[in-house]
Amino acid sequence: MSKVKELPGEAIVAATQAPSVRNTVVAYVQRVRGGEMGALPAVLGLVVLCAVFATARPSFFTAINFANLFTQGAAVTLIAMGLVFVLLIGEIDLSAGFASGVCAAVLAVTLTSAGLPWYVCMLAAIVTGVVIGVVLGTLVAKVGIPSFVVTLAAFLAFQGLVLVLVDEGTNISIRDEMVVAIANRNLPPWLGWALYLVCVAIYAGVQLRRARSRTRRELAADPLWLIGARVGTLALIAGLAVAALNLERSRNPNLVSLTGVPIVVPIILALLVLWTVVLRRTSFGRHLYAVGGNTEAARRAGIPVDRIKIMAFVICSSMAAIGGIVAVSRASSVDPNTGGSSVLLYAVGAAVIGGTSLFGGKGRVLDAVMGGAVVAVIENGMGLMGYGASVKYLVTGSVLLLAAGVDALARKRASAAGLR
Amino acid sequence: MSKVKELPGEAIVAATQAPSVRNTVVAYVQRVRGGEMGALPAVLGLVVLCAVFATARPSFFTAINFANLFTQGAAVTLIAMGLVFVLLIGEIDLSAGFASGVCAAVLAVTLTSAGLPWYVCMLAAIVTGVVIGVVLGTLVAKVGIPSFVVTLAAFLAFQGLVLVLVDEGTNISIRDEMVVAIANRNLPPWLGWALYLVCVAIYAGVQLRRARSRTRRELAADPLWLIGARVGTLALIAGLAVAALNLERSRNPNLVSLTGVPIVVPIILALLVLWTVVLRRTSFGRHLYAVGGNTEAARRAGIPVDRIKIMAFVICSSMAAIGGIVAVSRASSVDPNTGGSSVLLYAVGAAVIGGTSLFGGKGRVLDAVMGGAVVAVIENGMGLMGYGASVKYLVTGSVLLLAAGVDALARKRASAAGLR
Amino acid sequence: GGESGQTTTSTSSAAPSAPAGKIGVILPDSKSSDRWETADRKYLQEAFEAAGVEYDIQNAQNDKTQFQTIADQMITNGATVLMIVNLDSGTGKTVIDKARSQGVATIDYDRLTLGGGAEYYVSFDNTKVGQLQGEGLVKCLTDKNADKPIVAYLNGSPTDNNATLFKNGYDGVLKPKFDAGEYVKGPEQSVPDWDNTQAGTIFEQMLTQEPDIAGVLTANDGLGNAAITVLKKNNLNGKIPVTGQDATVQGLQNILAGDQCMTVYKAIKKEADAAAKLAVALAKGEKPAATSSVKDPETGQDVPAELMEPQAIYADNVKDVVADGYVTKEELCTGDFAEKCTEAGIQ
Amino acid sequence: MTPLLELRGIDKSFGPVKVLHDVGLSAYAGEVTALVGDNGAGKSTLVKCVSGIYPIDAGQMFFDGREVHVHSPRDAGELGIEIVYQDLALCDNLDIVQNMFLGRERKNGLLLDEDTMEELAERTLSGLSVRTVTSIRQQVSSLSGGQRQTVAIAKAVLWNSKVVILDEPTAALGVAQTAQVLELVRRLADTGLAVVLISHNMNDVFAVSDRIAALYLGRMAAQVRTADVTHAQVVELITSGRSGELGLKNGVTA
Amino acid sequence: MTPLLELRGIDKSFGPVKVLHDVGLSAYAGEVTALVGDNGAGKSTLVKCVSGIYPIDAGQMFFDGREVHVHSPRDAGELGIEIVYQDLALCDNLDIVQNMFLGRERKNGLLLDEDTMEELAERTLSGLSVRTVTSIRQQVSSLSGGQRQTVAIAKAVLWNSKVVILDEPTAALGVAQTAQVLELVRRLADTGLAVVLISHNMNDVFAVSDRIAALYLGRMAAQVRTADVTHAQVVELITSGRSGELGLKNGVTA
Ligand SMILES: Nc1ncnc2c1ncn2[C@@H]1O[C@H](COP(=O)(O)OP(=O)(O)OP(=O)(O)O)[C@@H](O)[C@H]1O
Ligand SMILES: Nc1ncnc2c1ncn2[C@@H]1O[C@H](COP(=O)(O)OP(=O)(O)OP(=O)(O)O)[C@@H](O)[C@H]1O
Ligand SMILES: [Mg+2]
Ligand SMILES: [Mg+2]
Repeated sequence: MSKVKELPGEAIVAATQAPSVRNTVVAYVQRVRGGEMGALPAVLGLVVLCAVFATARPSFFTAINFANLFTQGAAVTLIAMGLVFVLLIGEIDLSAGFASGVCAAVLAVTLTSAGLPWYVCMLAAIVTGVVIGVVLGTLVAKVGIPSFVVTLAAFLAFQGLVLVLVDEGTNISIRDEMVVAIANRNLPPWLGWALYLVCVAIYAGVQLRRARSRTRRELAADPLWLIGARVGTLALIAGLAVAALNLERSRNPNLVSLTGVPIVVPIILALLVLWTVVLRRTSFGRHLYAVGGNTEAARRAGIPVDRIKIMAFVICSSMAAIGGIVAVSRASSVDPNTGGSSVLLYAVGAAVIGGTSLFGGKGRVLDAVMGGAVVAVIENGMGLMGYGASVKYLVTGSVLLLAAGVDALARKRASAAGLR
Repeated sequence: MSKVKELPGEAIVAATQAPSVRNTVVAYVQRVRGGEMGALPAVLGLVVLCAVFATARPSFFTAINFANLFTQGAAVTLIAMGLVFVLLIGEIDLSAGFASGVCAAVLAVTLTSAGLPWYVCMLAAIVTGVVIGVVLGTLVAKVGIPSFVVTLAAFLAFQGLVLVLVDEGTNISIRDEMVVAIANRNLPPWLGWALYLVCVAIYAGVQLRRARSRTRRELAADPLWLIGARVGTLALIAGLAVAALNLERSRNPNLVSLTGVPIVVPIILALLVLWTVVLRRTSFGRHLYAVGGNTEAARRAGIPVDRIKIMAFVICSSMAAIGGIVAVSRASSVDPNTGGSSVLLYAVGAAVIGGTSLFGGKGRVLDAVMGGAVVAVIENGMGLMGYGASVKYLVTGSVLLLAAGVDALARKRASAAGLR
Repeated sequence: GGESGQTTTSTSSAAPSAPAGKIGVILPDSKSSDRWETADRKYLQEAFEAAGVEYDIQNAQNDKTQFQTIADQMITNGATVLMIVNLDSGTGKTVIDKARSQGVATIDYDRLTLGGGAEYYVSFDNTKVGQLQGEGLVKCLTDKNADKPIVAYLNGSPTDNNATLFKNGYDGVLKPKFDAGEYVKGPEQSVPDWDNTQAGTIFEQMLTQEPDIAGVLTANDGLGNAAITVLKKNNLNGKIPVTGQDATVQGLQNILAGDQCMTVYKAIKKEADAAAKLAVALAKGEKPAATSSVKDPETGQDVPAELMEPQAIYADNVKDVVADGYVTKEELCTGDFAEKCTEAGIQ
Repeated sequence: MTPLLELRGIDKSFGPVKVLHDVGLSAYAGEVTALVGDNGAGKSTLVKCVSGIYPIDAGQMFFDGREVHVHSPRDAGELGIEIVYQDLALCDNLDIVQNMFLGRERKNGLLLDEDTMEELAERTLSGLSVRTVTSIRQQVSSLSGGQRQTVAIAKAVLWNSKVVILDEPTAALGVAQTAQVLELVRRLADTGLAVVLISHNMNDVFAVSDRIAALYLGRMAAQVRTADVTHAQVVELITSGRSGELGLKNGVTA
Repeated sequence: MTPLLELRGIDKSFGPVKVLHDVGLSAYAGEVTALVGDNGAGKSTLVKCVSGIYPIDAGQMFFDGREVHVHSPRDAGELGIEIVYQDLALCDNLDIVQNMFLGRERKNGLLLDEDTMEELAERTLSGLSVRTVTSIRQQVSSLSGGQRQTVAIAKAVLWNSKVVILDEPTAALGVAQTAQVLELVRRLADTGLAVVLISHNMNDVFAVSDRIAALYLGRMAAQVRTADVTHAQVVELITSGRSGELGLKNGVTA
């Protein structure tokens, strides 16, 4: 054992000293120039889109249109949030759109034919989603059929199922107040502000506690001013949004008042927080990334890969169910097209535009929300432009490309510098 | 340099001795058991499907239905063949369906409004496909937008383009004899047999020449009996097919005679041979596999990755154009739905069922043809069953799953044994 | 409806002596309207059963390729009469030509195949449907004493030829009014695939862009309901008339609630019965005469035809639809609507 | 003394190619067993059979005297067998800490206890002479070859396992790091673990091992005590499968 | 004598992390230049800058006295620079022959000349002591670590290049194969090529190299003739950046 010499183990350069404002800003700029931009390109794309539409149609920047945006984009965004989980593990779910249709039809049938109370019906819809997810996930993970084929088959079968559920094509009207409220009613203004305060307070609390605990353990922690800046930005943007949504937007304010945050907004926010915590702060989330990044490495690390895959499909289909419920609420009806046409493509598109990789291992739920916003703004803006069908398709395609192009060019620098 | 010793370089175990019949068969069985099954699972899936449909509906096994199969599946198969190239490099083309619609519309417009001769119009359609491919490929390879987003945008834009070309929704009838003939007329029986003989002769010739050249260079070559067996099998199956297609299949043979190989069959065969040669016997094909298998390794080997990607999109869109021409021929008309609905999903499904990987690097053009056959048989068989709308969707989905399940279970053994 | 989930190929034991052929029917889709699967299929089935002929009814799911495949398969299966609702004239003509070359007789059901030359044509007049919608909207606007109302269009699917025919119909009524300055033309958009969800977004944006819309011409009840949902959100429902088509339960309920102005009822049973009668006759080798004829604009030839009249439905004649048995009282008069049904005189 | 890990008569084929023939191997607690063999001899395949990545065609595996059946790396982990694979198998999209605790994250209730993991990871890594790692929150895709290898080793020794198998752990390491790892290997054995070390470097093998097992073309040529053989003898065993008395009796070929 | 390949003042950062500082390197025709340095010193990064995989932030590159700009591995290949990367970068879905001729396939008219390629590949490989490769038509995904490395080396030496850079080529190789590769390296230099060899094994470095360049934390610590230094001096240069007279003047840290 002559060769084994004692060499002093050098400690890793751990930046335990609190960084100055200047250093942090410089480092951030360097990171951005180097390509670690996070949500920046998506935000950039959004800003460009909004500017274009606002110039073309001044009504784009009105309180009512701002409120419309949320309800219009909600269903696609919710489905996209679920799809992120399936995309994260490198699979695809083509059936998410029609799965939302099936769940919507279940909601409609239990609500109207069976006449059950709304909460039972929603539960039934979500349970349907879970069952769908278990079946799809099992076929992919255990039987080993490629997810594209499984979900293509499901895509077909679910169309049939929706038809069966809605009696071969009838259009079921939903008149239950609670269900209709989700996408069509608003929170009272005071509740909007209360929720706002609670959210900002919780965010600030979590950030502070985290920093304190890390400082105590002598690990690199964010300095107080940085946390302050973050909380401030959030408070400002969210505050502006709540204020805008609390403006009167009724056409006849004397006749009827229309103010407040649409009910879907807190629902989306709650799910966004829930899934973000699951992905970033639980071992299940960690395992999802691992399976998507390197399935073999995950398996060797003892992760139950099959179970993780099934869970991803379950989450995807349940979110599709929730998306279906919101879609039903918004349309106040269910027909065989619910969840069909472009819903799926828009949802996957939303996730991908936000920065989720189709090859797995990369993506955040926030991405889906950002991408969903891009898709919603495009749809919303195009609706205002009032083009004919053909021009509308052409322009929508080009605008989508534009938004993605901004993103791609921004990221291109990064990979050119050797950072991938 | 004391450490450099001369050690005898051992030669690689090159099986230059001609293997016996028994050895070859044993090795094949071992390979199959070990999981290298090639097209076997797809063939198995096809056999199961045919058996099911033939029991349920005896008319499935009639000459006329056999002939129908080819024309019914032709367009999707052609598009799937092109998609293989894009899937091989790990990209996707969602717009292939509508690209075929755009090219079909160009064909229709040049043919009817401009009144040009059919060959000019077909050329125009194919050139349109090439241009589409160049644009898509450039956006993906040079600008760096994910292909899912680029082709989703194109999917939307092309729908608009088709609408513009066919004047916002009118329906253009095609009456040109040559164009209509492609999918609706047959070769005279003698020509069918002549083509058959030429094909078998060429196949035998190529195989023999290859074996002779390898034997001359003392490389492992296939023994004569194996070549004989292969050529024999091909001759038998193709002979049976030609014979079946040359049977009288008119319902009123006195009124009109209906015999011969449908004209699309030699077209598909020619393209199958062409693309197979390109993929397996040219450096371009080799580079496609390399880019799909490991883009970074390909780049380091000096392969012009961007150019290869663009070429893949060009081939895909051109094949979509050819698929569009066949679809026009079959429908004798073009309308805004041409290339829409499920065309794209069926085409990608065909490629994937055949064994092409969505992650790139794995796939053959023959796979697309086999997968296309599965899709065509399902559609054809379901047409005979006469189910209602909803049941048809449900059953089609399940049958697709069945076909893919056979395949997956067969391959499962392979990966269980550590062969991936 | 709802009994169409089964195999519909069947033989009646009580077949009459004549060696009747087999009838194949291809329906177009199940999503643009529920009529095909819930009404047409049911009525045709009943008629064929009664006549004791073999039949096979399939739906092409709005897919031209499938449409042709089904036609091929029906001929393979031995159909001697083919009754088609074409998805477009091109594929329709290909199918008819192929059928004729095989000695199979054809009937154009509901939609005329231009240049096809089928033996018979049985239909409602789709342009007439649009015309009724236009007239209905004018009536409702007049009832509301609207002054220079802004009228928005929510057209059907841009890829559906029928949507174009409907539009020709209502344009025929409304365009003169726009030209005369009585009405103002508001935003107009087509709804891809007749998708109600997209229709909601499209209409919401129309309303944002043009808040003073006073009337909406929507091409069917589903699109109408989408518009009504948006109007409800803005508490404008009932104040702005909306049109429809198909006399669906949803549409009729919206009419009873006062949210929808009118719908167009097409007595599908009559249409189906007429078509079935012709088909059965053809299958038995007869060639009955038709009551009228339609000129094929492409070939200039007369096609023997049976044409049905669509009917406009307002709140006061909803009861006609129920009386006809197209919609049952149980379906229509649920919950809150029981009272309204009584008001409308529905027994 | 019963071996802690014992393999008997392991056979493994990939399709038509037989890679392992009737291989036996014993690893004792408190000892370092070096597994040597030429390129392609089957060393890594044997390791992957032990961990359940590859199913074996025939043969038995004993752990602490009991026969065990390992069907997946999960099973191996539960037995207390920890492995550093030659093809490291790290998740490129995760950072160093995340990779080190993959599959065995520390939790604080339902949520991950990132701080504890970060502390532990840093402590383990700094004992392995890793420098120039900017941050242990760096993605492993941006690490140098040697840094990746160090992370994989650190990952494996972080746990209280009973058997540690290292497949060419020092191949990409620098002089100082190699020394550190060899010392670690010795230390692990001295605390009572059974360590199996695969290496092509004879100096390293002789420096730390107690026993040497030599694979030749998929067959176990010899298992001897390190003290009983010379450098040259082992090289001969590796390259020709026999050396005097030792080794395979007749010239076997694959 | 002008160096065949010369680098001057190369700087390279990844985002905020500066990996190479003002690095210079010369490689002469007919000589083996060993590039040594600790894990994470920046050796592989330097190689990737030469081949155009990473763009450099500052600095110049001279080839045969002319300044050249390399933007992609294609450019490097056209200059006659051939590289074996540490992370081998083979296409797992291709077989051995296909990988070896990737990007430079032999053709027979338009079609590939598979037979010639197979012959050439077999000849090159058998000179590198590869055994137990069942068939050179095997997919590289099924190769052992050492076999993969041999394929990568064989691929690089198959061409008539002017500069060959090998990044830890013998890391996964067995005793015999290592000897074979070192001999090959010497032979290449003797036929007039400039060879750059990266290795952590001092024995190998001293066995074949003519010059030694030592990187320390991204800075070039020293470039010396192998004959002028001892084993211990080089290890000191690697681990601390200086050794007596030699090395960086003041204690620089990353
Ligand atoms: N999945 C596989 N399919 C087919 N053959 C394989 C597979 N994996 C390994 N082999 C073959 O098995 C033999 C043993 O491989 P193994 O990786 O175990 O060698 P090793 O002893 O670890 O070599 P090295 O020292 O080069 O790492 C090799 O000839 C290899 O080509
Ligand atoms: N893409 C990248 N992004 C960020 N940092 C990187 C990247 N690639 C390398 N590095 C860092 O650059 C430094 C030098 O890496 P390099 O691979 O050149 O080292 P090396 O000298 O080859 O080490 P080894 O001997 O371990 O192979 C390392 O600290 C590494 O973490
Ligand atoms: Mg190994
Ligand atoms: Mg390196």
